[in-house]
Amino acid sequence: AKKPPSTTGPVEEVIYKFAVFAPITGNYAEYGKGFEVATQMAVDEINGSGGINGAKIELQVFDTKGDPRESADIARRVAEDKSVLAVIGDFTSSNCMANAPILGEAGIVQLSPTASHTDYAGMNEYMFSIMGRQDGEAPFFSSYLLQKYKGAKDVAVIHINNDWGKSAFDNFSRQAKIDGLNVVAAENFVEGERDFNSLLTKVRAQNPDTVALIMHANDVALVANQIAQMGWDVDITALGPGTSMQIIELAGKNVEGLLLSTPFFITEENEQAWATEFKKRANFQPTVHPACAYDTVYLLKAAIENISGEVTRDGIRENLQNLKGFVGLTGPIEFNPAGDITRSYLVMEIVDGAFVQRTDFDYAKK
Amino acid sequence: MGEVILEAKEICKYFGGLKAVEQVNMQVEKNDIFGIIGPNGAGKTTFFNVCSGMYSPTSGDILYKGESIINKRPEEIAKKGIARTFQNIQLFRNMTVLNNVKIGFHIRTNASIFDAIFRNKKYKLDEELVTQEGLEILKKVGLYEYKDTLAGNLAYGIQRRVEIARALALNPELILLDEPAAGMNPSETQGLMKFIQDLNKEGYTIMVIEHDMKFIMSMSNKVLVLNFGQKISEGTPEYVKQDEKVITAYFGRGFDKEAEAKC
Amino acid sequence: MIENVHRKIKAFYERHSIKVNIILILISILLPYIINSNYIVGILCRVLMYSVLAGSLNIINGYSGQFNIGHAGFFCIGAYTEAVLATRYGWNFWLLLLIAGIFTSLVGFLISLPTLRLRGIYLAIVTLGFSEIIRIIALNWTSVTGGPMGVKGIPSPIFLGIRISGSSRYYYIFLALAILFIFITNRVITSRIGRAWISIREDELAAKSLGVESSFYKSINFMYGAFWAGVMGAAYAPYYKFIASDMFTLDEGFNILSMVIIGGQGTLVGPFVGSLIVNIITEVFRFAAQYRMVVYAILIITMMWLRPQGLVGAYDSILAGNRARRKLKRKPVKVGDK
Amino acid sequence: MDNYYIMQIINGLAQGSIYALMAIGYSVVVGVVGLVTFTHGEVIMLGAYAAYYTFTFIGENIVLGMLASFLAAWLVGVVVYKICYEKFFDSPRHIPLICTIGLSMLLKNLAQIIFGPNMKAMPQPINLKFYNISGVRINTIQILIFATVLVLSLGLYILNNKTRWGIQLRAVSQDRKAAALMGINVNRTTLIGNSIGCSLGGVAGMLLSIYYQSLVPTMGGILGLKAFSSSVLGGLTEAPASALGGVLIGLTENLGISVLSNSYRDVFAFVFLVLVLTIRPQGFSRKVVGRP
Amino acid sequence: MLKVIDLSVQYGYINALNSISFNVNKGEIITLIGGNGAGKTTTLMAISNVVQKYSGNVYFKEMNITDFQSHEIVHLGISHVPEGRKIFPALTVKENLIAGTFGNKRIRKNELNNKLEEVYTLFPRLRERINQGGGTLSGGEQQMLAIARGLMMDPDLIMLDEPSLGLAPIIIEEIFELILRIKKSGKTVLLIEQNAAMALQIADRGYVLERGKVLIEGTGTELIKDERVRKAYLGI
Ligand SMILES: Nc1ncnc2c1ncn2[C@@H]1O[C@H](COP(=O)(O)OP(=O)(O)OP(=O)(O)O)[C@@H](O)[C@H]1O
Ligand SMILES: Nc1ncnc2c1ncn2[C@@H]1O[C@H](COP(=O)(O)OP(=O)(O)OP(=O)(O)O)[C@@H](O)[C@H]1O
Ligand SMILES: [Mg+2]
Ligand SMILES: [Mg+2]
Repeated sequence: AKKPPSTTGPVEEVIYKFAVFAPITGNYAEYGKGFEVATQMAVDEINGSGGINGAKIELQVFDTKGDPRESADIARRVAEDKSVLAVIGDFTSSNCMANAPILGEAGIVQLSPTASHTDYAGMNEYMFSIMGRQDGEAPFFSSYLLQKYKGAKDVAVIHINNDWGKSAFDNFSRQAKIDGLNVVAAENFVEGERDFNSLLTKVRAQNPDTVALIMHANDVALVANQIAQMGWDVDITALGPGTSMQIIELAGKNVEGLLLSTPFFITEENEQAWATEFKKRANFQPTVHPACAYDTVYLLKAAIENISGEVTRDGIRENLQNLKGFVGLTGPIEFNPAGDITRSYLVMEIVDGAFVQRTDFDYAKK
Repeated sequence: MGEVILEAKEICKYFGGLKAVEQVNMQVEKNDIFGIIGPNGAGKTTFFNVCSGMYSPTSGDILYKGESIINKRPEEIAKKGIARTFQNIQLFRNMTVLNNVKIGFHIRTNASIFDAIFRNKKYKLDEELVTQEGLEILKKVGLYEYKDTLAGNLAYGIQRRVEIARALALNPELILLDEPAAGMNPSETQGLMKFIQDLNKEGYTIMVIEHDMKFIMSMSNKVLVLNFGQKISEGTPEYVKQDEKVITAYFGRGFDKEAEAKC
Repeated sequence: MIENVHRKIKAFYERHSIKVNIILILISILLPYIINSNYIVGILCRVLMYSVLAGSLNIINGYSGQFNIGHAGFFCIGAYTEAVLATRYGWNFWLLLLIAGIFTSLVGFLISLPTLRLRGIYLAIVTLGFSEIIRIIALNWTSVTGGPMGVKGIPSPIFLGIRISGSSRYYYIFLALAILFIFITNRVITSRIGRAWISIREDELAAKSLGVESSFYKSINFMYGAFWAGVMGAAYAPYYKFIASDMFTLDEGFNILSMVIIGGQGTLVGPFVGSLIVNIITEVFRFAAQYRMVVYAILIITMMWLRPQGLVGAYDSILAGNRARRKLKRKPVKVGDK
Repeated sequence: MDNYYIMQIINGLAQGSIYALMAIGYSVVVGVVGLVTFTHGEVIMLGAYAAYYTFTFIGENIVLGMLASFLAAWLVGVVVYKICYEKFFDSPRHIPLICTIGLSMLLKNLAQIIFGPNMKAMPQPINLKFYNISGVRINTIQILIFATVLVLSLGLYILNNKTRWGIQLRAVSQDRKAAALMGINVNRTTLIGNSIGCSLGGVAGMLLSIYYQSLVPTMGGILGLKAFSSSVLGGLTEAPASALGGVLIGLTENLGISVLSNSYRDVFAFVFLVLVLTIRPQGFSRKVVGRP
Repeated sequence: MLKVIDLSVQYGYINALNSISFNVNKGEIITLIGGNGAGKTTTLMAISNVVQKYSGNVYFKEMNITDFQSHEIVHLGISHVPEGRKIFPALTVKENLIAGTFGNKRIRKNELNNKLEEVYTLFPRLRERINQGGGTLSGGEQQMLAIARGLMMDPDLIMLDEPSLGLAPIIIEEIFELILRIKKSGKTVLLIEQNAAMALQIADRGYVLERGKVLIEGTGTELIKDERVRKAYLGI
């Protein structure tokens, strides 16, 4: 079943080419950089240890600037370039969704490490995501982290006003209502905001016992800092940043005791090594996003290895969809018929400037 | 006694505490060449600015053909038939001379944006008028050779003539000229005088501010003298020339005349 | 060098304008068949789209001398008008082109009101502010615009029973609009309206004294520019099938602006050339990844240094500043004359 | 509830003074060069990074940091001048404007490449002390910012209106040819004036990064825009009026947020700006130049 | 004192000055006359290096100042009162006058107040307008300000471009008297005037320019008597 592809050249010259769509420049540049570094790491490892059945992988990185139009234009280009077998990316759900019709028509897989919009993967059969959907994590955050673990009563929610933040917030609110959480304030802000003082003053006036932040790591840190600066003593929880070291680096003791949910946490030896290697290459600590990006390369590798015969775009799609028993850096991954996965989540707490997994709670079993 | 075309009643214009024009009354009759003189800062230009709608007066009224024109916008006043030139030349510097004049035809044409898009008859008639008459005016003013030169590149004296040509394109009844001869040498000034007199013969009424006494005295049939915003004298050139107040405030001892006499 | 080529092209065009136009139109119609690559036709679509956007901005900045740096706002309004009305109420695309245009030009009128008294940079900041306001409203007015989720699944237009989707078909919509734009705009700017705009650009006070109602013409000018930006927005939404507020940021406005200036402000073809150059360059430098924007930035600055009047702008244009004159080399100083 | 609005006003003042701080440098640049700039945000960002690297590699000393950001921004000012202005004084204004847009893009992207795209934590060189004055919390850095704004506004006002140097700067920005005929070295004057404005921006960058405890290469964009808006409100060239403009924008934004959503922040700012300009086309400045 | 040799200036493709030469001796009043567009203004601008010279040399006090920058030329003691006044519209009258002293360190440092007094006595109008913005002055007031500003730096050579433009006859008289006084104090004057009769009367020598060339040159009285000059420029 493991035949090299039917190219005429000698075996050594066989190359599998994947396109990486990432916001290399613009406001999301740090995530784009993470994508670029993590995927290249995976490729270097694979190529270093003999490639896929002897064939090497090559990545072609495209800068989408976080702009759906750029992304769509590139998608059009890649769709025509028959040498590209699959697309890894894009970062935001909006971009992925803008690409979906184009890539779907061209019959090429778009495997996004991070898109979590509930509609995305179902848009057509070529769309995949491994982040786990918002309707997975947000309810977990509400039911388990806030209600059961934390025992929160009056919650104030602050979310970032972008496609991800909004859908996470919607999913969260729905569950919070069911769970009977009392959402006393719901505020949002636009990407790039730095001054949260008046927003926080407003939230504080509602006297919540817990603040739930649905936003990226940077923003969590900024908010936590400004909460501390206000002299406000309130419990903070976060959905979205994952176990990003950024939070601790930026906010230090102001985030002591912060609770957050994450699909992934670096614990074991080899994963530590991965994190060290990543830090070396990227110059910053990895989060869940590059970890997922890293996994996508191995997913594609596994799918190709399962192909019997010529490696085609369609072959990759089929084998990705049917892939069983894959365990990546971020845990086991198996696609449901829509093309995304159901993840299980962990509750983490920041204790003495480090993430500690809360095992004193039986959240895994519903 | 001809028909009064422009009449100012008790016009005042103050800038803060500064009384630039104070209680000025005057009448311009049809077909007059009406001169305004006075020391620097006497309020002559300000008075023009009030007449042409650039400023609204602090108090007083201006009647054009019996109709009050104060608080009207400059555009409206231009439409009523008053054209002007500026003391500090204000040409469309990056347009050719011909195009400068074409703008002058604006109020005489009325094609709308849709006429322009469909190039219908109205548009064509307009364009014909503008091009033909535009060239005619240039010939008349003696600027035909400059028609394709950018106005801003012309020498100072010639720019003044372009301004007059542009004002003529409005086909106005009353033309306000603010120091038209400034920057011209005596022989050029003579040419200009002849030109203005010709215009006057064609039926244009002209109000002119000048510091060149030969110009004012030999052309105008009525002269108004302002000093510190106030009218200090008014009448025929001969009368004004002899007015003691005017002599002390304005003419001085006549270095000018001496100089002329010598050559 | 460029000057001679430029002059020759112009002279040639003036002599054979009808023939040249017909040939150009024929070539543009046949182009997708000649090229036969969806990808390249996609780029051409973008070139045409930005040409009209830049062209409509040029009407405002280049002809009436107003300074709009928030053109993305008009674009945004047009796009959302089409997207919302087409997806929610199923209105006809062709009708919506017109409706979006008219609606955008009405907004243009509104924006022109406070700006009538403002000039130069004061006007610029107001347009910039409006552009941001429009974008932020699109981002927050979730019930209508879908908020941060944008509008998805915008239906493709149908023409004579054919569904127009994908670059190679959509190309003709953009082409038709571009031709229409050039044709109509050319007629407008050579009329008394165009002259009035230019006179306001040159000297508003003098224009007023000649009876040009400057407020009226400035408003008309804004409306005309906004109209085309709105039409293009409406044409654009179904092309990408998905729109979101972050497609219409200030950077987008700057992008359009730089096309106008690189091509040549105040000329009719300038924006087309600008759009062509900028889109091709950004495409060619895609491989440069994170350096791409660096390259683009350097390109803009270099253009300003070498040809501030734009590629199409005339050598003796005032936009060329004194640089043209400086180019005439001074003879070496003779010594020993004393 | 009263207390709530007082708190929001304090928030507005605090943020407004940050805008004011940036607007002061901006108004100096515009006042001297006579042209607006879109690079100011990047200058602010680079000033902040200069201080950041000084703090991490040399020592957490505020004076040292200030010096570093001042010098770095000065250098950037020279670059801006050479690239965007020097050649274009005779050209129409949109050309240098586009140059500054291009340069801003260049600096931002280079910064992302060189400094890394992610947010960094700004070291805190001064001990943050909080003072509680009858319920109003104010901290050391805020006091520092307030003081800087006051001193600079006053100082620049005096410099601009009461000294020969000020006359020289204003003469140059109004008419370069005439200024040269007065014997003023116009190029050097604009170069220095521009660099001073940029340096003030650089120091502002340091202070606000300390205030927000973080810095990131993309921070310039919106900051530059706010500096721009503030000084437009102040009539573009007058430092005290620009500072006032900044404070008012800060207030408007924060009061707006206290009633509506935070996402509308920039809408509040711009609506306020448009309203003011509609009523007073010169913003808060007094000057009316020229006449028909 | 000032020597212009073979000076040519081009605007794009237009030849504005075509190899003109002339000189100005210390203590003289020299006048350039000529019709509109003859190139008079261009000559002064080229001397001050406000427009680029195409060829030729300019010497001042035995120094080749051809390639000096405008402000350096001013510091050598040449004051240029430009055509069109070019006052700073947003500076007050007093500030405009102070700006006039930047070309001379001595005045700027020590004699500012004396100098201000001096020009105020010359133009009492300016004293009344001391704090008014330059841009709102009347045309003639602006002209007075421009001349006064040119005098502030106490130059060795003053170049006046149509100083009488837009001034009332009574002031014109004073201006011409002033020019004579300047000469008496040992300074040198290069004067452009449309009022050729008056200019030639006070001038030591004059040059007649036409189409960018020197057509005739001679002493003031010679030129006044010259038939061509009388016809073309004096309007007699
Ligand atoms: N910026 C410019 N660009 C092109 N041509 C110019 C420019 N400035 C002046 N010229 C031309 O140069 C020639 C000389 O002009 P200049 O202003 O020196 O004349 P002048 O003798 O001072 O005339 P006037 O008495 O009217 O002031 C004129 O033909 C004029 O058209
Ligand atoms: N906008 C303004 N603000 C303040 N003062 C003004 C304004 N406009 C004019 N003035 C003043 O009003 C007075 C009259 O000015 P005006 O321009 O009418 O004089 P003028 O008679 O035309 O003088 P000139 O012969 O010198 O042109 C002047 O003293 C001038 O300083
Ligand atoms: Mg006057
Ligand atoms: Mg001249």
